[in-house]
Amino acid sequence: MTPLTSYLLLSAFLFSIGLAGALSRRSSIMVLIGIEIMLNAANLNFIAFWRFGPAPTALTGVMFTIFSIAVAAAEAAVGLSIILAVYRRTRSTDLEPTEAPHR
Amino acid sequence: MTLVFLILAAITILGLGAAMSLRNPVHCVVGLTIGFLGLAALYLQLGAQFVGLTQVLVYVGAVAILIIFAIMMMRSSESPEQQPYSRSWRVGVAIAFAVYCVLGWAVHFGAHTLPTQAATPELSVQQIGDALLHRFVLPLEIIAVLLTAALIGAGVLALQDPAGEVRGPR
Amino acid sequence: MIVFSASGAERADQIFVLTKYWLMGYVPTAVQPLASAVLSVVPILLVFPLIFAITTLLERKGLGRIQNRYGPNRVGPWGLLQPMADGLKSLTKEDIVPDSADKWVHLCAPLLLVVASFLAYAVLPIGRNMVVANLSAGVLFFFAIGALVEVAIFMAGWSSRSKYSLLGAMRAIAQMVSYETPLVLAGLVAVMATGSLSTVAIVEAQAQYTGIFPHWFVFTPWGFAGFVLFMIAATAESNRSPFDLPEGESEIIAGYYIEYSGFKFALFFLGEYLGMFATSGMAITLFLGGWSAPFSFLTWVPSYLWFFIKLLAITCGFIWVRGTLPRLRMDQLMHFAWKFMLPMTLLNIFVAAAWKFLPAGIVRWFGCAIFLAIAFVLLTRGLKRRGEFRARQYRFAE
Amino acid sequence: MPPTAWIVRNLWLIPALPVLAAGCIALLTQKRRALAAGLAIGSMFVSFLLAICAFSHMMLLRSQGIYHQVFNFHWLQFGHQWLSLGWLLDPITALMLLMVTFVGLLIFIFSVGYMSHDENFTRFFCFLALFAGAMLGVLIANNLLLLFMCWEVVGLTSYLLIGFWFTNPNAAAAAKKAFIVTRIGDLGFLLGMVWLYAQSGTLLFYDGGAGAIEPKAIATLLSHNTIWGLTVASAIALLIFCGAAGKSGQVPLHVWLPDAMEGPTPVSALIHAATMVAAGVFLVARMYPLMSAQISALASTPSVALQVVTWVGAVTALFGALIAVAQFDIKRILAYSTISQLGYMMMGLGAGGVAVGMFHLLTHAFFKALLFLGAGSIIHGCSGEQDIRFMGGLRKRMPITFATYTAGMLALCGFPLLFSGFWSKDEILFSAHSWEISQIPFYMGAFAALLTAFYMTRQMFYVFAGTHRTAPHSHEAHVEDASSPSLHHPPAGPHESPSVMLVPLVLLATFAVFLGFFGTPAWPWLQSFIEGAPVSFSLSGFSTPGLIAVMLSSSAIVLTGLTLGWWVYGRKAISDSSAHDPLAQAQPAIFATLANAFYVDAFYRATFVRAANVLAALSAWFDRWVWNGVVQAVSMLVLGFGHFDSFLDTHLVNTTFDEGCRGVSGSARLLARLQNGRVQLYLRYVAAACILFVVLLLWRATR
Repeated sequence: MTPLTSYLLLSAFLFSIGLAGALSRRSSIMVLIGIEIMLNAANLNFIAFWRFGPAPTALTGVMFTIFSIAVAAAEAAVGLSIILAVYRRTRSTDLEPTEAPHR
Repeated sequence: MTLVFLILAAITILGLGAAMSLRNPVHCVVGLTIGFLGLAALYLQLGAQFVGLTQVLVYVGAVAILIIFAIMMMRSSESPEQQPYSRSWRVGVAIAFAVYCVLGWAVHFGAHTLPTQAATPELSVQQIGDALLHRFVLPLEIIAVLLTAALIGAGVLALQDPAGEVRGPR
Repeated sequence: MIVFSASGAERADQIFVLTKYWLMGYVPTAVQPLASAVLSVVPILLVFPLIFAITTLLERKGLGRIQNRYGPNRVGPWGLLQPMADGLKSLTKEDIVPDSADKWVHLCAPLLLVVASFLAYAVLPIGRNMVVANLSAGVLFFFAIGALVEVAIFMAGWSSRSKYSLLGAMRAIAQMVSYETPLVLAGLVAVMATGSLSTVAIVEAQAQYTGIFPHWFVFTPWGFAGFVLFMIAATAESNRSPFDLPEGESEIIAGYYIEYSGFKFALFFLGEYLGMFATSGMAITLFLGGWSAPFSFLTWVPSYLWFFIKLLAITCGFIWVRGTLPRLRMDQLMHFAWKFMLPMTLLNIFVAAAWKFLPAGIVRWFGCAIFLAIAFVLLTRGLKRRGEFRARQYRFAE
Repeated sequence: MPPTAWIVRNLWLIPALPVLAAGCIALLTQKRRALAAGLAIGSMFVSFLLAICAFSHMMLLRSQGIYHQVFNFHWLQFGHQWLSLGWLLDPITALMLLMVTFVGLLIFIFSVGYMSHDENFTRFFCFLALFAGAMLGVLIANNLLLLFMCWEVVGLTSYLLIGFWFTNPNAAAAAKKAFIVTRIGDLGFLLGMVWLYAQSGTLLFYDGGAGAIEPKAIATLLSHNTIWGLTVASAIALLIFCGAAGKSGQVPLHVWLPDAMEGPTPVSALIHAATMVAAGVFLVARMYPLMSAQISALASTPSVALQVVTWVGAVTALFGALIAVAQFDIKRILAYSTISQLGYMMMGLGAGGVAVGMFHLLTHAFFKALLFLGAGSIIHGCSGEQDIRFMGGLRKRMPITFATYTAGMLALCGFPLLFSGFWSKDEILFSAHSWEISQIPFYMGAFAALLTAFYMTRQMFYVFAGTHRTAPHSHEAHVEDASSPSLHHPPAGPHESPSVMLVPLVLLATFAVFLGFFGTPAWPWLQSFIEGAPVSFSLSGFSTPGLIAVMLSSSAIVLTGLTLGWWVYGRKAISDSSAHDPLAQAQPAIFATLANAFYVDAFYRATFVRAANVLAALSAWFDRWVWNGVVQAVSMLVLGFGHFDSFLDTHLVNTTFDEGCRGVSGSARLLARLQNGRVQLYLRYVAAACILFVVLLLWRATR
């Protein structure tokens, strides 16, 4: 298999790792981490495509990655501060109540 | 499919996997850091030096530290929480796995269309700078604005008291 | 190979490079990259710990003199062998790991710290043609590695499960995060002036002479300001007094490595000093012209010697500062970082940019200098008036 | 024709600056008093400088024998013709600009002192500046429409300013009154404007021969006739004159002007002395070519419009003077005298032409502003007192005010030779005299002059002579000055005003005295400036037949009036504030009539207002009984339909609908299960959906 394929598979795997975490962790921080991981997987894709793509001089992939890194940083900051604010009100970062929600 | 790639991929997968699966949040962060480093190494190996170093600078230097701080402030670092996974975590994992299968299938299915030539592109920081300031200057500006907004917003959010009133920076 | 046809001076200058190539001649081509890597890394691994040893002695002596006492003077002539004794002691001491500690993280922290500190040297040009990896984004690499140090410190502080160490780690990280920004921004002016992120290029840009004087950036207004700011930030970055709150003996005994003992402790020490050397080296590279000689008629002195002389000078400066200044308070520290350092560095960047576009000449020099001076005065007076650095009124009720 | 100069092209700056200042002030908070005043005064000052510029330029043009210079530009297009606006610089514009900016500047400065205690200081200056801007706009407009717009803005601002202390019901009522009454006049104005546009197809005054008041258009206007052999030109002129009459308070639309005294005194000075009321006169002067248009057949007799103007003016002059005799409120006296003086101006315009009217306008602007500001200073000094019966003995208390006020008073009376009022008024009388069809107006004017001298003397003696008579009742009666100094520091008897108020007074006084010498028969500089005859100093100007006689007679009249005033009021000082007016004792009936201003207000109330009420009642009745009935019927119909509908509803629609609802709610209940506020579940749905779609796509692709 070509190296590009392996990179794609790797990034897909990382993506699903992040997704699994985001879907199955309790703590909202962990969910945030998962999302970050997914972003990174996407970045890896970009870089790989740029590297193996027909026109590497276009730099599009690299630029996209740089920008998405910046966005991810901002997202982490805001997300964490939101989580912090929430935590200050309800003393927990859990996404689902500990006891079964009664309805 | 070189040895280096395999090693780096293994490191990354292990790190991120640990980050997502360990019980203790701090361990998770450490794993995350390792994973990020692995990714940065992958970028370097792909010839995207600048991006790789930026990855380290931002993710390890900023994001990981940020998360650590958050964990510290929520004091949930002292004792590993009782049940770190949601009650129906299996579903989540299953869905994730399904996603992976689909993606894998997609990759496999489109493999023959993928470009194979790998002429190592010579990428200097110079070029990136030029591109940033000429072709991508608008996104750059927008990102700058976004970061500023995020900075302010994060500050305001984090300064909020449980009482709700905003405390000054001092 | 520039080096095979060379005058005596150049041979003296390039001796290590020559030796390296000479040795490389003996290894089979298959492993040559590996060999060359080893050959360039090993000397660093040897030299800088040695300098660390010397520095500890120097520091203790210097501090002793400043505090009006003899420093170590028992082991060997004038206590010259003191570092060796310290090393042996730390090796032979028992390695205590707290019960509740997180063993693995506890173990990894010092290693990571030391490794990170060593990694930083990869891009420092120690002499002409003497750099391990001439990355096109060397400066970026340097600062990126700096980020690892924080992680290591956090691991240390958190893993030993002690309030003191945790507090120390928190403080250290807060401080390093706040001072990393000014550090990078202060260093940026040199990059702007050179137009390249590669340390080698930066040094070579400074290694030319007009008359007998070199083109060191420190001789320009923004360069000088940048250098001073960079050194302040570096002091904070390497947790040295007066910014040594994270390990202030009188408050939190040794901060994040309070729970460490024996060799790990020594590793921390080593890591810290290595970090200090690394930042000093970066300062030298960015502002003091790296390995270039201070006068054109001194170029016959081997370049690496110049580098180490400058390093020594800066280290002495560190020691002097440590012996002289009292420790800051946390809030003062933060205010200083965000309300003084950051604006000044930004202004400095602005000035550097203006410098690039102004016509060369004495007018430009004085103009930039006056601008910076006025900015500095205004900023400081403003901060004073707003009482940013007033004595804090403590509220014991809390 | 030389190229239009910079000043002409940028004439708009003069009004624009104050308006801009007003805009800025409007954005200020109430605290920024100094800034607000500074902005207003500064802008006014710059406008003044520009006005000087324009004036000097006009002088230049005159020396080249050019009467006016215009700058026109297209504004908007409807159909395939452009409506164009423009600036106009001609002698009267130049003069008026100079006058308005200068007086306005002084008044602004004065009001800094006068309003110093008002908490709405900034608002006041905002309005003032806006007013000044609008007024200047009226002056420079070269387009009747533009003039009309600015005119309306003037009306609006005068409304705002009169009602400045709107908490006081009188003020609010007065403001409304002023607004409505002037509207009545403006209606005529609008009609005239539309007619003019319909006839001549343009509203520009001067447009290089194609303007509305240039010979060509006038000729066309004259060619048509309306009923009673009235030429279209005259008809339009009369309609426009309605607007002028409304603005400058000519009988019968004068009723708003006295009430407008409810506003702060600087406003009275600015609006009712210097500028706004002058706007009407200015309008007539501006439209003079139209007014005076007369078919060549009977060129000897003046046009109908001019006759009407003259008569109305004369009547107003007499009317105002008569009423002024019997007033007690210091400002009301001045207001009525303003009315009568405006009458003079109209008369002058009608009988003597632009120059005469404008001359009196200018002089009057100065001395009347002076008088009003003096009154303001007096009121300020007497801490809000306005009734002259409760003043007295102020000569020693506020000497400077006294001196300046005297100067203004003498100027108003037209004291021979020395004071500006004399020359201007004298010209009017002379022109009226020398015009055979206006003999009666001449005598009316002369009598008015006598009365003027009389009531001014009366006022002087009341206010300044004798001893101070404090009001028996407290100041609460004067809600008008609710925010004037009286409430802030207890009245320590009358006191001289601050210098910021005195300086304008002195300045104005000097002008009030000397301005007259620009238009003496010996040296008719002003007339020549406006009408463009060569000017030279020669005493032969007096040798015009009848002039000396008229001058002597008017001087005699004035002196008589003064002595009469002294005889009635000055001989023995008024000691008691409750004492009746000597005239009132002599002729109570007449005095009462005059005091109530000939019951004009009452008359209007009895006729128009009541008629309006009756009409309202009538329509109300119609509404209740006629229309309501119709509506009732319709609603009945609708109700019937409604019942039918509801029947259908209950039996057909509802059942099905309920079924539908049940279904929906059931499904909703199902959906609600999914919607349980757990982020991760949502994430899962999203992921699953993504999977589905990707699979679908790939499936399609593989096909």
